[in-house]
Amino acid sequence: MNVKNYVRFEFQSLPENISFARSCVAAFAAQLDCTLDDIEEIKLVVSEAVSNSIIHGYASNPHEKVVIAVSIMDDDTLEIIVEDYGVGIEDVEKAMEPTYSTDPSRMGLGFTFMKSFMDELEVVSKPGKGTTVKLKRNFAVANKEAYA
Amino acid sequence: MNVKNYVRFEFQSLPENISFARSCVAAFAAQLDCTLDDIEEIKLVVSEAVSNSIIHGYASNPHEKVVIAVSIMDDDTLEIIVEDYGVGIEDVEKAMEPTYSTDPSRMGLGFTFMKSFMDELEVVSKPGKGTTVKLKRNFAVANKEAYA
Amino acid sequence: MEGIIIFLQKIVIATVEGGDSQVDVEIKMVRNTLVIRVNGELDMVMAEKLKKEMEARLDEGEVKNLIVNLEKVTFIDSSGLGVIIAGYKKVMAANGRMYIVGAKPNVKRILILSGVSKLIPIYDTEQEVINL
Amino acid sequence: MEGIIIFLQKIVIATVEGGDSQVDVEIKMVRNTLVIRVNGELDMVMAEKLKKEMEARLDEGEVKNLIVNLEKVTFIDSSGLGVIIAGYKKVMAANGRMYIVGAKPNVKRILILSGVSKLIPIYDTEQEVINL
Ligand SMILES: Nc1ncnc2c1ncn2[C@@H]1O[C@H](COP(=O)(O)OP(=O)(O)O)[C@@H](O)[C@H]1O
Ligand SMILES: Nc1ncnc2c1ncn2[C@@H]1O[C@H](COP(=O)(O)OP(=O)(O)O)[C@@H](O)[C@H]1O
Repeated sequence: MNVKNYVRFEFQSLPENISFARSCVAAFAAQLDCTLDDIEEIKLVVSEAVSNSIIHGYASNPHEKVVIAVSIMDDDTLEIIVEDYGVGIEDVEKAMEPTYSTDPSRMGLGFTFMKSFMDELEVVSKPGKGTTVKLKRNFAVANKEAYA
Repeated sequence: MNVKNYVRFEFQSLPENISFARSCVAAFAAQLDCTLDDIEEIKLVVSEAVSNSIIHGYASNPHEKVVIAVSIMDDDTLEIIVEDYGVGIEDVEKAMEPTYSTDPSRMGLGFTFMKSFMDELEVVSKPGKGTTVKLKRNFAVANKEAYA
Repeated sequence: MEGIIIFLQKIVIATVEGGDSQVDVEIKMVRNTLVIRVNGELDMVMAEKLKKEMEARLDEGEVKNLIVNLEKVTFIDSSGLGVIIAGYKKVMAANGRMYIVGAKPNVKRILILSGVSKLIPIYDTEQEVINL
Repeated sequence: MEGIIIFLQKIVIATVEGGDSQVDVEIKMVRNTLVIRVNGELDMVMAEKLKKEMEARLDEGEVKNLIVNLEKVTFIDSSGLGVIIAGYKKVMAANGRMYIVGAKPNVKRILILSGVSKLIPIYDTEQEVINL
Protein backbone atom coordinates (compact mmCIF):
# COMPACT_ATOMS: atom_id res chain seq x y z
CA MET A 1 0.00 0.00 0.00
CA ASN A 2 1.44 3.35 -1.04
CA VAL A 3 1.16 6.63 0.78
CA LYS A 4 -0.80 9.23 -1.20
CA ASN A 5 -0.25 12.13 1.16
CA TYR A 6 1.60 12.51 4.39
CA VAL A 7 2.13 14.99 7.20
CA ARG A 8 4.14 14.69 10.39
CA PHE A 9 4.03 17.25 13.14
CA GLU A 10 5.61 17.61 16.51
CA PHE A 11 4.62 20.10 19.15
CA GLN A 12 5.04 20.98 22.80
CA SER A 13 3.01 19.05 25.35
CA LEU A 14 0.88 22.09 26.15
CA PRO A 15 -2.87 21.62 26.75
CA GLU A 16 -3.57 24.43 24.24
CA ASN A 17 -2.09 22.23 21.54
CA ILE A 18 -4.76 19.55 21.89
CA SER A 19 -7.21 21.75 20.05
CA PHE A 20 -4.55 22.69 17.53
CA ALA A 21 -3.71 19.02 16.91
CA ARG A 22 -7.25 17.95 16.26
CA SER A 23 -7.92 20.89 13.91
CA CYS A 24 -4.81 20.08 11.91
CA VAL A 25 -5.51 16.39 11.56
CA ALA A 26 -9.10 17.23 10.62
CA ALA A 27 -7.90 19.72 8.00
CA PHE A 28 -5.62 17.08 6.53
CA ALA A 29 -8.23 14.32 6.62
CA ALA A 30 -10.68 16.60 4.83
CA GLN A 31 -8.85 15.62 1.62
CA LEU A 32 -10.59 12.28 1.90
CA ASP A 33 -14.13 11.96 0.67
CA CYS A 34 -15.60 11.98 4.17
CA THR A 35 -18.59 13.50 5.90
CA LEU A 36 -18.70 16.14 8.63
CA ASP A 37 -19.57 13.36 11.08
CA ASP A 38 -16.44 11.50 10.06
CA ILE A 39 -14.40 14.65 10.69
CA GLU A 40 -15.99 15.00 14.12
CA GLU A 41 -14.97 11.45 14.95
CA ILE A 42 -11.42 12.02 13.77
CA LYS A 43 -11.22 15.13 15.94
CA LEU A 44 -12.44 13.16 18.93
CA VAL A 45 -9.94 10.32 18.63
CA VAL A 46 -7.03 12.74 18.11
CA SER A 47 -8.18 14.75 21.11
CA GLU A 48 -8.23 11.60 23.25
CA ALA A 49 -4.84 10.34 22.17
CA VAL A 50 -3.09 13.71 22.50
CA SER A 51 -4.75 14.42 25.87
CA ASN A 52 -3.48 11.03 27.08
CA SER A 53 0.08 11.81 26.03
CA ILE A 54 -0.01 15.15 27.83
CA ILE A 55 -1.89 14.10 30.98
CA HIS A 56 -0.70 10.54 31.48
CA GLY A 57 2.48 10.30 29.42
CA TYR A 58 3.99 13.57 30.59
CA ALA A 59 2.05 14.21 33.83
CA SER A 60 1.17 17.62 32.33
CA ASN A 61 4.78 18.74 32.00
CA PRO A 62 4.50 21.26 29.13
CA HIS A 63 8.13 21.01 28.03
CA GLU A 64 7.91 17.63 26.35
CA LYS A 65 7.13 16.69 22.75
CA VAL A 66 4.17 14.98 21.11
CA VAL A 67 4.47 13.69 17.55
CA ILE A 68 1.62 13.02 15.16
CA ALA A 69 2.06 11.35 11.79
CA VAL A 70 -0.90 11.21 9.45
CA SER A 71 -0.95 9.28 6.18
CA ILE A 72 -3.55 8.87 3.52
CA MET A 73 -3.02 5.60 1.63
CA ASP A 74 -3.84 4.76 -1.96
CA ASP A 75 -6.94 2.88 -0.86
CA ASP A 76 -8.21 5.90 1.13
CA THR A 77 -7.19 4.51 4.47
CA LEU A 78 -6.38 7.19 7.00
CA GLU A 79 -3.62 6.28 9.41
CA ILE A 80 -2.95 8.43 12.47
CA ILE A 81 -0.01 7.78 14.77
CA VAL A 82 0.25 9.68 18.06
CA GLU A 83 3.52 9.25 19.88
CA ASP A 84 5.00 10.42 23.16
CA TYR A 85 8.23 9.70 25.04
CA GLY A 86 6.62 9.72 28.45
CA VAL A 87 6.08 7.25 31.29
CA GLY A 88 4.49 4.55 29.15
CA ILE A 89 1.81 2.04 30.14
CA GLU A 90 2.51 -1.02 32.32
CA ASP A 91 -0.49 -3.09 31.28
CA VAL A 92 -1.83 -2.00 27.89
CA GLU A 93 -4.65 -4.54 27.87
CA LYS A 94 -5.98 -3.33 31.19
CA ALA A 95 -5.56 0.33 30.14
CA MET A 96 -7.80 -0.30 27.14
CA GLU A 97 -10.72 -1.64 29.17
CA PRO A 98 -13.75 0.68 29.16
CA THR A 99 -13.89 2.98 32.22
CA TYR A 100 -10.43 1.91 33.41
CA SER A 101 -8.34 4.91 34.40
CA THR A 102 -5.39 5.47 36.67
CA ASP A 103 -6.79 8.94 37.37
CA PRO A 104 -10.01 8.85 39.44
CA SER A 105 -11.16 12.20 38.03
CA ARG A 106 -11.15 10.84 34.46
CA MET A 107 -13.67 8.70 32.60
CA GLY A 108 -11.45 5.90 31.31
CA LEU A 109 -13.18 6.22 27.95
CA GLY A 110 -10.33 7.52 25.77
CA PHE A 111 -9.31 4.17 24.31
CA THR A 112 -12.95 3.10 24.12
CA PHE A 113 -13.76 6.08 21.89
CA MET A 114 -10.66 5.41 19.78
CA LYS A 115 -11.77 1.81 19.30
CA SER A 116 -15.39 2.70 18.49
CA PHE A 117 -14.62 5.35 15.92
CA MET A 118 -11.74 3.74 14.09
CA ASP A 119 -11.38 0.42 12.29
CA GLU A 120 -8.12 -0.44 14.00
CA LEU A 121 -6.38 0.62 17.21
CA GLU A 122 -2.91 -0.52 18.09
CA VAL A 123 -1.11 0.61 21.23
CA VAL A 124 2.58 -0.03 21.73
CA SER A 125 4.07 1.17 25.00
CA LYS A 126 7.24 0.69 26.97
CA PRO A 127 7.24 1.81 30.60
CA GLY A 128 9.72 4.64 30.98
CA LYS A 129 10.10 5.00 27.21
CA GLY A 130 6.77 6.16 25.89
CA THR A 131 3.61 5.25 24.05
CA THR A 132 2.63 4.94 20.41
CA VAL A 133 -1.02 4.84 19.45
CA LYS A 134 -1.81 3.84 15.88
CA LEU A 135 -5.30 4.44 14.53
CA LYS A 136 -6.62 3.38 11.15
CA ARG A 137 -9.82 3.87 9.28
CA ASN A 138 -10.77 3.26 5.71
CA PHE A 139 -12.75 5.94 3.87
CA ALA A 140 -13.12 4.27 0.48
CA VAL A 141 -16.60 4.82 -0.91
CA ALA A 142 -17.49 1.11 -0.96
CA ASN A 143 -16.49 0.85 2.66
CA LYS A 144 -18.53 3.88 3.60
CA GLU A 145 -21.68 2.24 2.35
CA ALA A 146 -21.01 -0.70 4.66
CA TYR A 147 -20.82 1.80 7.54
CA ALA A 148 -24.16 3.41 6.76
CA MET B 1 13.90 35.33 24.07
CA ASN B 2 12.24 32.09 25.12
CA VAL B 3 9.84 30.00 23.08
CA LYS B 4 6.38 29.83 24.63
CA ASN B 5 4.90 27.35 22.20
CA TYR B 6 6.26 25.53 19.20
CA VAL B 7 5.14 23.30 16.35
CA ARG B 8 7.09 21.86 13.46
CA PHE B 9 5.48 20.06 10.60
CA GLU B 10 6.67 18.47 7.43
CA PHE B 11 4.49 17.38 4.56
CA GLN B 12 4.60 16.27 0.96
CA SER B 13 5.01 18.93 -1.71
CA LEU B 14 1.46 18.44 -2.96
CA PRO B 15 -0.60 21.50 -3.99
CA GLU B 16 -3.45 20.27 -1.76
CA ASN B 17 -1.19 20.79 1.23
CA ILE B 18 -0.92 24.55 0.69
CA SER B 19 -4.40 25.00 2.08
CA PHE B 20 -3.67 22.53 4.86
CA ALA B 21 -0.48 24.38 5.79
CA ARG B 22 -2.11 27.78 6.04
CA SER B 23 -5.01 26.43 8.12
CA CYS B 24 -2.60 24.78 10.54
CA VAL B 25 -0.39 27.80 10.99
CA ALA B 26 -3.50 29.94 11.44
CA ALA B 27 -4.89 27.52 14.04
CA PHE B 28 -1.60 27.69 15.93
CA ALA B 29 -1.28 31.47 15.66
CA ALA B 30 -4.82 31.84 17.01
CA GLN B 31 -3.30 31.33 20.48
CA LEU B 32 -1.94 34.85 20.15
CA ASP B 33 -4.19 37.75 20.95
CA CYS B 34 -4.74 38.63 17.30
CA THR B 35 -7.62 39.74 15.11
CA LEU B 36 -9.30 37.91 12.25
CA ASP B 37 -7.50 40.28 9.88
CA ASP B 38 -4.18 39.25 11.39
CA ILE B 39 -5.08 35.60 10.86
CA GLU B 40 -5.97 36.35 7.23
CA GLU B 41 -2.56 37.92 6.74
CA ILE B 42 -0.78 34.99 8.33
CA LYS B 43 -2.68 32.63 6.03
CA LEU B 44 -1.63 34.70 3.04
CA VAL B 45 2.08 34.75 3.80
CA VAL B 46 2.14 31.01 4.54
CA SER B 47 0.28 30.35 1.32
CA GLU B 48 2.84 32.38 -0.64
CA ALA B 49 5.88 30.76 0.94
CA VAL B 50 4.58 27.19 0.63
CA SER B 51 3.40 27.77 -2.95
CA ASN B 52 6.88 29.02 -3.79
CA SER B 53 8.51 25.92 -2.33
CA ILE B 54 6.22 23.65 -4.32
CA ILE B 55 6.16 25.56 -7.62
CA HIS B 56 9.65 27.03 -7.76
CA GLY B 57 11.66 24.94 -5.31
CA TYR B 58 10.39 21.57 -6.47
CA ALA B 59 9.05 22.41 -9.95
CA SER B 60 5.75 20.87 -8.77
CA ASN B 61 7.25 17.45 -8.07
CA PRO B 62 4.84 16.13 -5.42
CA HIS B 63 7.29 13.68 -3.84
CA GLU B 64 9.43 16.20 -2.02
CA LYS B 65 9.15 17.60 1.49
CA VAL B 66 8.25 21.04 2.85
CA VAL B 67 8.95 21.87 6.48
CA ILE B 68 7.26 24.57 8.53
CA ALA B 69 8.35 25.55 12.02
CA VAL B 70 6.20 27.97 13.97
CA SER B 71 7.18 29.48 17.31
CA ILE B 72 5.44 31.84 19.65
CA MET B 73 7.96 33.72 21.76
CA ASP B 74 7.59 35.09 25.28
CA ASP B 75 7.09 38.59 23.91
CA ASP B 76 4.26 37.41 21.60
CA THR B 77 6.39 37.40 18.50
CA LEU B 78 5.25 34.86 15.94
CA GLU B 79 8.06 33.29 13.94
CA ILE B 80 7.31 31.18 10.89
CA ILE B 81 10.01 29.31 9.01
CA VAL B 82 9.20 27.67 5.68
CA GLU B 83 11.91 25.42 4.32
CA ASP B 84 12.43 23.36 1.19
CA TYR B 85 15.33 21.34 -0.22
CA GLY B 86 14.69 22.33 -3.80
CA VAL B 87 16.53 24.23 -6.54
CA GLY B 88 17.19 27.33 -4.46
CA ILE B 89 17.42 30.95 -5.64
CA GLU B 90 20.42 32.36 -7.52
CA ASP B 91 19.84 36.03 -6.76
CA VAL B 92 17.73 36.47 -3.63
CA GLU B 93 17.73 40.26 -3.81
CA LYS B 94 16.40 40.24 -7.36
CA ALA B 95 13.83 37.54 -6.45
CA MET B 96 12.44 39.79 -3.74
CA GLU B 97 11.76 42.73 -6.05
CA PRO B 98 8.04 43.42 -6.54
CA THR B 99 6.65 41.83 -9.73
CA TYR B 100 9.85 39.92 -10.39
CA SER B 101 9.15 36.31 -11.29
CA THR B 102 10.97 33.62 -13.23
CA ASP B 103 7.57 32.29 -14.27
CA PRO B 104 5.77 34.61 -16.74
CA SER B 105 2.37 33.30 -15.68
CA ARG B 106 2.92 34.42 -12.08
CA MET B 107 2.61 37.83 -10.44
CA GLY B 108 5.96 38.11 -8.69
CA LEU B 109 4.16 39.38 -5.59
CA GLY B 110 4.81 36.52 -3.16
CA PHE B 111 7.77 38.08 -1.40
CA THR B 112 6.15 41.51 -1.59
CA PHE B 113 3.12 40.24 0.34
CA MET B 114 5.37 38.50 2.86
CA LYS B 115 7.25 41.76 3.40
CA SER B 116 4.11 43.91 3.70
CA PHE B 117 2.32 41.69 6.18
CA MET B 118 5.19 40.74 8.45
CA ASP B 119 7.65 42.81 10.47
CA GLU B 120 10.66 40.85 9.23
CA LEU B 121 11.42 38.70 6.21
CA GLU B 122 14.68 36.83 5.84
CA VAL B 123 15.44 34.57 2.90
CA VAL B 124 18.40 32.22 2.90
CA SER B 125 18.91 30.14 -0.20
CA LYS B 126 21.60 27.98 -1.72
CA PRO B 127 21.24 27.05 -5.38
CA GLY B 128 20.83 23.29 -5.61
CA LYS B 129 20.33 22.97 -1.84
CA GLY B 130 17.10 24.74 -1.04
CA THR B 131 15.46 27.80 0.43
CA THR B 132 14.57 28.93 3.94
CA VAL B 133 12.11 31.77 4.43
CA LYS B 134 11.90 33.22 7.92
CA LEU B 135 8.97 35.47 8.78
CA LYS B 136 8.45 37.35 12.02
CA ARG B 137 5.75 39.50 13.46
CA ASN B 138 5.10 40.82 16.91
CA PHE B 139 1.59 40.59 18.32
CA ALA B 140 2.13 42.16 21.74
CA VAL B 141 -0.76 44.43 22.62
CA ALA B 142 1.38 47.59 22.84
CA ASN B 143 2.72 46.85 19.39
CA LYS B 144 -0.77 46.30 18.01
CA GLU B 145 -1.76 49.80 18.94
CA ALA B 146 1.17 51.12 16.95
CA TYR B 147 -0.23 49.22 13.95
CA ALA B 148 -3.71 50.68 14.21
CA MET C 1 -39.67 20.00 40.87
CA GLU C 2 -42.27 22.63 40.09
CA GLY C 3 -41.22 26.21 39.94
CA ILE C 4 -37.94 25.70 41.69
CA ILE C 5 -36.13 27.54 39.01
CA ILE C 6 -37.31 31.03 38.32
CA PHE C 7 -35.43 32.97 35.71
CA LEU C 8 -36.15 36.45 36.91
CA GLN C 9 -32.86 37.43 38.40
CA LYS C 10 -30.54 36.56 35.58
CA ILE C 11 -27.44 37.94 37.14
CA VAL C 12 -24.15 36.78 35.77
CA ILE C 13 -22.01 36.05 38.78
CA ALA C 14 -18.90 34.80 37.07
CA THR C 15 -17.44 34.62 33.62
CA VAL C 16 -14.21 33.08 32.45
CA GLU C 17 -12.73 34.57 29.34
CA GLY C 18 -10.92 32.63 26.65
CA GLY C 19 -7.80 33.82 24.86
CA ASP C 20 -9.77 35.58 22.14
CA SER C 21 -11.70 37.43 24.89
CA GLN C 22 -14.89 35.51 24.23
CA VAL C 23 -16.64 34.28 27.35
CA ASP C 24 -15.90 30.58 27.79
CA VAL C 25 -17.90 29.88 30.92
CA GLU C 26 -20.83 31.94 32.14
CA ILE C 27 -22.28 31.18 35.54
CA LYS C 28 -25.60 32.30 36.95
CA MET C 29 -27.24 31.58 40.25
CA VAL C 30 -31.02 31.46 40.07
CA ARG C 31 -32.40 30.83 43.55
CA ASN C 32 -30.73 27.57 44.52
CA THR C 33 -29.96 26.48 40.96
CA LEU C 34 -26.61 27.03 39.35
CA VAL C 35 -26.80 27.61 35.59
CA ILE C 36 -23.56 27.17 33.69
CA ARG C 37 -23.27 28.07 30.04
CA VAL C 38 -20.23 26.82 28.21
CA ASN C 39 -19.02 28.37 24.97
CA GLY C 40 -16.54 26.66 22.66
CA GLU C 41 -14.81 23.30 22.57
CA LEU C 42 -15.21 21.31 25.77
CA ASP C 43 -11.85 19.57 25.84
CA MET C 44 -9.24 19.36 28.60
CA VAL C 45 -8.45 23.09 28.53
CA MET C 46 -12.07 24.16 28.80
CA ALA C 47 -12.85 21.32 31.22
CA GLU C 48 -10.31 22.70 33.68
CA LYS C 49 -11.77 26.20 33.54
CA LEU C 50 -15.27 24.81 33.92
CA LYS C 51 -14.29 22.52 36.78
CA LYS C 52 -12.66 25.33 38.74
CA GLU C 53 -15.68 27.63 38.46
CA MET C 54 -18.24 24.92 38.99
CA GLU C 55 -16.64 23.38 42.06
CA ALA C 56 -16.09 26.76 43.69
CA ARG C 57 -19.84 27.42 43.45
CA LEU C 58 -20.91 23.92 44.42
CA ASP C 59 -18.61 23.92 47.43
CA GLU C 60 -20.19 27.10 48.78
CA GLY C 61 -23.08 24.84 49.73
CA GLU C 62 -25.90 27.07 48.49
CA VAL C 63 -26.44 25.22 45.25
CA LYS C 64 -29.03 22.50 45.08
CA ASN C 65 -29.62 21.95 41.38
CA LEU C 66 -27.33 22.30 38.39
CA ILE C 67 -28.05 23.08 34.78
CA VAL C 68 -25.21 22.80 32.29
CA ASN C 69 -26.08 24.57 29.04
CA LEU C 70 -24.09 23.15 26.11
CA GLU C 71 -25.87 25.12 23.38
CA LYS C 72 -22.64 26.81 22.34
CA VAL C 73 -20.40 23.79 22.72
CA THR C 74 -19.15 22.60 19.34
CA PHE C 75 -17.00 19.71 20.51
CA ILE C 76 -16.74 17.45 23.55
CA ASP C 77 -14.32 14.69 24.44
CA SER C 78 -13.84 12.47 27.47
CA SER C 79 -12.16 15.28 29.43
CA GLY C 80 -15.32 17.33 28.94
CA LEU C 81 -17.51 14.41 30.00
CA GLY C 82 -15.33 14.00 33.09
CA VAL C 83 -16.08 17.45 34.41
CA ILE C 84 -19.80 17.01 33.80
CA ILE C 85 -19.73 13.78 35.79
CA ALA C 86 -17.75 15.49 38.55
CA GLY C 87 -20.54 18.07 38.82
CA TYR C 88 -23.14 15.33 38.79
CA LYS C 89 -21.52 13.52 41.71
CA LYS C 90 -21.43 16.66 43.84
CA VAL C 91 -25.03 17.55 43.07
CA MET C 92 -26.20 14.00 43.82
CA ALA C 93 -24.31 14.02 47.11
CA ALA C 94 -26.34 17.09 48.08
CA ASN C 95 -29.60 15.46 46.93
CA GLY C 96 -29.96 17.93 44.10
CA ARG C 97 -30.85 17.46 40.46
CA MET C 98 -28.77 17.98 37.37
CA TYR C 99 -29.77 18.70 33.78
CA ILE C 100 -27.93 19.15 30.52
CA VAL C 101 -29.56 21.46 27.98
CA GLY C 102 -29.00 22.42 24.37
CA ALA C 103 -26.49 19.77 23.32
CA LYS C 104 -25.92 19.84 19.54
CA PRO C 105 -26.30 16.51 17.70
CA ASN C 106 -22.56 15.71 17.66
CA VAL C 107 -22.23 16.52 21.37
CA LYS C 108 -25.44 14.67 22.23
CA ARG C 109 -24.14 11.61 20.45
CA ILE C 110 -21.05 11.49 22.69
CA LEU C 111 -23.22 12.00 25.77
CA ILE C 112 -25.32 9.02 24.70
CA LEU C 113 -22.43 6.77 23.64
CA SER C 114 -20.62 7.37 26.92
CA GLY C 115 -23.66 6.58 29.01
CA VAL C 116 -23.73 10.09 30.52
CA SER C 117 -27.26 10.63 29.19
CA LYS C 118 -28.46 7.71 31.33
CA LEU C 119 -27.42 9.57 34.46
CA ILE C 120 -28.23 13.13 33.48
CA PRO C 121 -31.38 13.99 31.53
CA ILE C 122 -30.86 16.10 28.40
CA TYR C 123 -33.32 18.83 27.44
CA ASP C 124 -33.39 21.18 24.49
CA THR C 125 -33.69 24.51 26.32
CA GLU C 126 -33.35 25.98 29.79
CA GLN C 127 -37.03 26.90 29.52
CA GLU C 128 -38.01 23.25 29.26
CA VAL C 129 -36.27 22.52 32.54
CA ILE C 130 -37.99 25.50 34.18
CA ASN C 131 -41.35 24.15 33.06
CA LEU C 132 -40.74 20.72 34.58
CA MET D 1 -21.82 49.45 -22.56
CA GLU D 2 -25.58 49.61 -22.17
CA GLY D 3 -27.50 46.38 -22.04
CA ILE D 4 -24.72 44.29 -23.46
CA ILE D 5 -25.23 41.71 -20.80
CA ILE D 6 -28.71 40.32 -20.48
CA PHE D 7 -29.22 37.74 -17.78
CA LEU D 8 -32.16 35.90 -19.28
CA GLN D 9 -30.54 32.70 -20.34
CA LYS D 10 -28.73 31.69 -17.18
CA ILE D 11 -27.56 28.36 -18.37
CA VAL D 12 -24.71 26.74 -16.52
CA ILE D 13 -22.39 25.46 -19.19
CA ALA D 14 -19.65 24.05 -17.03
CA THR D 15 -18.99 23.26 -13.41
CA VAL D 16 -15.89 21.94 -11.76
CA GLU D 17 -16.42 20.01 -8.56
CA GLY D 18 -14.13 20.11 -5.57
CA GLY D 19 -13.18 17.10 -3.45
CA ASP D 20 -16.15 17.51 -1.14
CA SER D 21 -18.45 17.58 -4.20
CA GLN D 22 -19.16 21.26 -3.85
CA VAL D 23 -18.99 23.23 -7.07
CA ASP D 24 -15.71 25.14 -7.21
CA VAL D 25 -16.10 26.90 -10.52
CA GLU D 26 -19.39 27.65 -12.23
CA ILE D 27 -19.35 29.04 -15.73
CA LYS D 28 -22.19 30.70 -17.60
CA MET D 29 -22.32 32.21 -21.03
CA VAL D 30 -24.72 35.13 -21.31
CA ARG D 31 -24.70 36.40 -24.90
CA ASN D 32 -21.06 37.27 -25.45
CA THR D 33 -20.21 37.59 -21.78
CA LEU D 34 -18.63 34.83 -19.79
CA VAL D 35 -19.67 34.78 -16.14
CA ILE D 36 -17.46 32.75 -13.81
CA ARG D 37 -18.40 32.15 -10.22
CA VAL D 38 -15.71 30.82 -7.96
CA ASN D 39 -16.48 29.09 -4.68
CA GLY D 40 -13.90 28.52 -1.96
CA GLU D 41 -10.27 29.45 -1.46
CA LEU D 42 -8.64 30.90 -4.58
CA ASP D 43 -5.11 29.56 -4.10
CA MET D 44 -2.89 27.61 -6.49
CA VAL D 45 -5.14 24.55 -6.55
CA MET D 46 -8.28 26.51 -7.32
CA ALA D 47 -6.38 28.83 -9.67
CA GLU D 48 -5.42 25.89 -11.86
CA LYS D 49 -9.01 24.66 -12.10
CA LEU D 50 -10.21 28.16 -12.86
CA LYS D 51 -7.50 28.80 -15.42
CA LYS D 52 -8.26 25.60 -17.32
CA GLU D 53 -11.98 26.33 -17.57
CA MET D 54 -11.58 30.01 -18.25
CA GLU D 55 -8.99 29.68 -20.98
CA ALA D 56 -10.93 26.92 -22.73
CA ARG D 57 -13.92 29.30 -23.00
CA LEU D 58 -11.90 32.37 -23.90
CA ASP D 59 -10.00 30.50 -26.58
CA GLU D 60 -13.23 29.45 -28.29
CA GLY D 61 -13.33 33.06 -29.46
CA GLU D 62 -17.00 33.76 -28.74
CA VAL D 63 -16.41 35.58 -25.52
CA LYS D 64 -16.10 39.34 -25.49
CA ASN D 65 -16.57 40.33 -21.87
CA LEU D 66 -15.71 38.55 -18.66
CA ILE D 67 -17.23 38.77 -15.20
CA VAL D 68 -15.49 36.98 -12.38
CA ASN D 69 -17.78 36.63 -9.38
CA LEU D 70 -15.79 36.25 -6.15
CA GLU D 71 -18.78 36.41 -3.79
CA LYS D 72 -18.05 32.94 -2.45
CA VAL D 73 -14.28 33.30 -2.35
CA THR D 74 -13.02 33.32 1.24
CA PHE D 75 -9.31 33.59 0.50
CA ILE D 76 -7.07 34.75 -2.33
CA ASP D 77 -3.30 34.73 -2.74
CA SER D 78 -0.96 35.71 -5.57
CA SER D 79 -1.69 32.46 -7.45
CA GLY D 80 -5.35 33.47 -7.49
CA LEU D 81 -4.49 36.98 -8.64
CA GLY D 82 -2.35 35.47 -11.41
CA VAL D 83 -5.24 33.64 -13.01
CA ILE D 84 -7.43 36.75 -12.85
CA ILE D 85 -4.73 38.74 -14.61
CA ALA D 86 -4.35 35.95 -17.20
CA GLY D 87 -8.06 36.30 -17.97
CA TYR D 88 -7.73 40.08 -18.11
CA LYS D 89 -4.94 39.89 -20.67
CA LYS D 90 -6.92 37.61 -22.97
CA VAL D 91 -10.05 39.75 -22.72
CA MET D 92 -8.07 42.93 -23.40
CA ALA D 93 -6.42 41.32 -26.41
CA ALA D 94 -9.91 40.73 -27.82
CA ASN D 95 -11.00 44.30 -26.97
CA GLY D 96 -13.47 43.10 -24.36
CA ARG D 97 -14.15 44.29 -20.85
CA MET D 98 -13.59 42.57 -17.57
CA TYR D 99 -15.24 43.03 -14.20
CA ILE D 100 -14.79 41.54 -10.75
CA VAL D 101 -17.90 41.34 -8.59
CA GLY D 102 -18.74 40.49 -4.98
CA ALA D 103 -15.25 40.46 -3.47
CA LYS D 104 -15.42 40.20 0.34
CA PRO D 105 -13.43 42.80 2.32
CA ASN D 106 -10.38 40.57 2.86
CA VAL D 107 -10.29 39.58 -0.81
CA LYS D 108 -10.91 43.14 -1.97
CA ARG D 109 -8.01 44.32 0.14
CA ILE D 110 -5.60 41.99 -1.67
CA LEU D 111 -7.01 43.08 -5.04
CA ILE D 112 -6.32 46.69 -4.07
CA LEU D 113 -2.89 46.12 -2.51
CA SER D 114 -1.71 44.18 -5.55
CA GLY D 115 -2.88 46.86 -7.96
CA VAL D 116 -5.29 44.47 -9.69
CA SER D 117 -8.19 46.81 -8.85
CA LYS D 118 -6.54 49.51 -10.94
CA LEU D 119 -6.82 47.33 -14.02
CA ILE D 120 -10.12 45.62 -13.37
CA PRO D 121 -13.10 47.48 -11.87
CA ILE D 122 -14.72 45.86 -8.85
CA TYR D 123 -18.49 45.91 -8.37
CA ASP D 124 -20.67 44.56 -5.60
CA THR D 125 -23.09 42.49 -7.65
CA GLU D 126 -23.51 41.04 -11.13
CA GLN D 127 -26.64 43.17 -11.38
CA GLU D 128 -24.62 46.36 -11.03
CA VAL D 129 -22.51 45.39 -14.01
CA ILE D 130 -25.63 44.59 -16.03
CA ASN D 131 -27.00 48.06 -15.28
CA LEU D 132 -23.85 49.79 -16.49
N1 LIG E 1 0.08 8.13 26.40
C1 LIG E 1 -0.08 7.50 27.59
N2 LIG E 1 0.95 7.41 28.46
C2 LIG E 1 0.82 6.80 29.65
N3 LIG E 1 -0.32 6.20 30.06
C3 LIG E 1 -1.39 6.23 29.24
C4 LIG E 1 -1.32 6.88 27.97
N4 LIG E 1 -2.52 6.73 27.37
C5 LIG E 1 -3.29 6.04 28.23
N5 LIG E 1 -2.62 5.73 29.36
C6 LIG E 1 -3.14 4.95 30.51
O1 LIG E 1 -4.30 4.26 30.10
C7 LIG E 1 -5.41 4.59 30.95
C8 LIG E 1 -6.69 4.56 30.16
O2 LIG E 1 -6.70 5.56 29.18
P1 LIG E 1 -8.06 6.12 28.59
O3 LIG E 1 -8.92 4.98 28.14
O4 LIG E 1 -7.75 7.12 27.56
O5 LIG E 1 -8.79 6.80 29.83
P2 LIG E 1 -8.44 8.12 30.68
O6 LIG E 1 -7.58 9.02 29.87
O7 LIG E 1 -9.75 8.71 30.97
O8 LIG E 1 -7.75 7.64 31.91
C9 LIG E 1 -5.05 5.93 31.53
O9 LIG E 1 -5.71 6.18 32.75
C10 LIG E 1 -3.54 5.84 31.69
O10 LIG E 1 -3.20 5.15 32.87
N1 LIG F 1 11.27 28.36 -2.51
C1 LIG F 1 11.80 28.82 -3.66
N2 LIG F 1 12.65 28.05 -4.38
C2 LIG F 1 13.17 28.50 -5.54
N3 LIG F 1 12.90 29.72 -6.05
C3 LIG F 1 12.07 30.55 -5.39
C4 LIG F 1 11.48 30.14 -4.16
N4 LIG F 1 10.71 31.17 -3.72
C5 LIG F 1 10.83 32.14 -4.63
N5 LIG F 1 11.64 31.80 -5.65
C6 LIG F 1 12.04 32.64 -6.81
O1 LIG F 1 11.74 33.98 -6.50
C7 LIG F 1 10.87 34.53 -7.49
C8 LIG F 1 9.94 35.55 -6.89
O2 LIG F 1 9.06 34.93 -5.96
P1 LIG F 1 7.67 35.61 -5.59
O3 LIG F 1 7.91 37.01 -5.19
O4 LIG F 1 7.01 34.74 -4.59
O5 LIG F 1 6.84 35.62 -6.93
P2 LIG F 1 6.22 34.45 -7.83
O6 LIG F 1 6.01 33.23 -6.97
O7 LIG F 1 4.96 35.00 -8.32
O8 LIG F 1 7.19 34.17 -8.93
C9 LIG F 1 10.18 33.33 -8.10
O9 LIG F 1 9.72 33.60 -9.41
C10 LIG F 1 11.28 32.28 -8.06
O10 LIG F 1 12.17 32.41 -9.14
